[in-house]
Amino acid sequence: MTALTWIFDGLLTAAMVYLAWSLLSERDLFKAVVLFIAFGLLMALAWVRLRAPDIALAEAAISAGLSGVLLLDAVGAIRSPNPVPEDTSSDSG
Amino acid sequence: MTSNKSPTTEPASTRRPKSSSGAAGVREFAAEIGFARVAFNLLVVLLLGLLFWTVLDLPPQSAGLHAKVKAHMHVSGVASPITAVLLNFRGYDTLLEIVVLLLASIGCLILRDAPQSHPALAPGRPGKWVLDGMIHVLIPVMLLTAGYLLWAGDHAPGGAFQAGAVLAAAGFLLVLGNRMRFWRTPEWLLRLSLSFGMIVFVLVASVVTILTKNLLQYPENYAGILILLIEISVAGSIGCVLITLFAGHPPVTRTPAADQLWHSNDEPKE
Amino acid sequence: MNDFYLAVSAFLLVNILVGLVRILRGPTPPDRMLMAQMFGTTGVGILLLLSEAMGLPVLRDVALLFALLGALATVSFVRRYWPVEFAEEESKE
Amino acid sequence: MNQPTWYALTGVILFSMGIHAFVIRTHLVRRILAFNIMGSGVFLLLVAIAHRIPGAAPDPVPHALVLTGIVVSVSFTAFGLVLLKKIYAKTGKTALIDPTESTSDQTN
Repeated sequence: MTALTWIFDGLLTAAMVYLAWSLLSERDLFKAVVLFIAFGLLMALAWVRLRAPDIALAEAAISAGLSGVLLLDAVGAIRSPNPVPEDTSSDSG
Repeated sequence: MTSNKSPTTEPASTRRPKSSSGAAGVREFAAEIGFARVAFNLLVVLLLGLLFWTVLDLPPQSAGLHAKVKAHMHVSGVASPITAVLLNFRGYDTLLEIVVLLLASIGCLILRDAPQSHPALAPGRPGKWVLDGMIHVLIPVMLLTAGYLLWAGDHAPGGAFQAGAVLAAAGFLLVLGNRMRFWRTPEWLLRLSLSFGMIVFVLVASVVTILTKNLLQYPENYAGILILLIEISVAGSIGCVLITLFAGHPPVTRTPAADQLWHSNDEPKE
Repeated sequence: MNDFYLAVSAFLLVNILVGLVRILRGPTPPDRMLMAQMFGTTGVGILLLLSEAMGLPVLRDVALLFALLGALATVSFVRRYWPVEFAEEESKE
Repeated sequence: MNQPTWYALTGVILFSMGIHAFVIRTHLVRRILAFNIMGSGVFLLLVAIAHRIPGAAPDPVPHALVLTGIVVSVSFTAFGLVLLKKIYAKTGKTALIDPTESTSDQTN
């Protein structure tokens, strides 16, 4: 356990706690979601440091690929000012 | 924990002006719950202290189940201890997990109002060409990576979950690019693909239970091939479940202006 | 050599922390989204350095997943979040 | 104090922050985010205390449990967002209980 690993771990955990704190107290929903995507990346690094590459793989696929897409889609859906019922929105394709 | 800002401060980045009555209402509400909030903050700090103490008070060493897993690796049929735990030693966990995922997708499908109605198309105008290129390049690589992770799960980190997540990501990309007409999927195909993993898992479980008289105890010689069979079908089902959760419910909230804009010059190719 | 890799990855982590400023301040949503993208790219670098420093070759797979799926959140942003704003601006004119 | 303990304490802090926000916030997207942070804290704690065995390799059983937990939590995040979109489409609201909640996404 060298000083460098302590610096790395300290920086990583401090960044995780700070990111979680700011995303939970953030007023702008979009900002919170972007911070959550960044938090997922740091989580993957934390799994790597804990020597859990299986979980790091799952976390990488889920936080990079899935949860960002899902959350941005939902936030985009609920921010349009007037919702229209789905049966009126017919497509042309 | 206690330095949480009250909700009365206006956000700096707000675009739409809020009605004054709404802000006053928020202020009143905050005053009303002020005491409860302080008490709750104290409670959370207490919980934090308790958990800190618990973690620091843990014995520095504990035997764990590592030795047991290591001793039984030779009968598991795979070389990666985590895959062995997931699909052999604690196979029923994974079986129930598949059931839970299936329930989530069923919940999503129940919320469809009219399954026959046409899908609301996702907005297509911005970034059309770039997205087309991305789909052409990335989808084959993603499928290859999913296959690789499935194969690697036998002896290294990887496996059904990771492969399923990558498959789902490929599906998300297709949905975002209007290449996957989710609502055109025949109902029977949708149901089959969602439940395929569970069906295979339950079939294997029943057969080996009858043969060995033990729930999910694979015969030693066939364990590897059975686990591979389960992993492939479970990965596919996890991918389908996640795609259903993303695309099973059409984007319903769109402004008329946005509608007009999106349909003006971007008809998706069939 | 391991110390060197760790030092560089700690430096990249500091880079991520500096990039946080753009997420928190970034005047427009694309600024924030691009910063999340940069986090993913920096994360690939950190993972590759860590895979050498920690002697875990499997971390290259994690880096591969980040590189492969990192752009998905931005695609979702462009297709599902940004268009609403886009349309709002158009309808205001 | 060693490296896993350090991460375990981080997990505890994340869990506390998550449970705090989960109760305090009313906007459903914020609750889902808080729920995820809470889950991340729990997973971190579980994996970190799996390092206490003598020898090099960590205990694989908690790793497998956490892997299962992550997949379940992402699918329930997705399901929660589906419910949220449905609630918004039917009622125009983004919270369940707050009487002063407006449809704007800028509120608490």
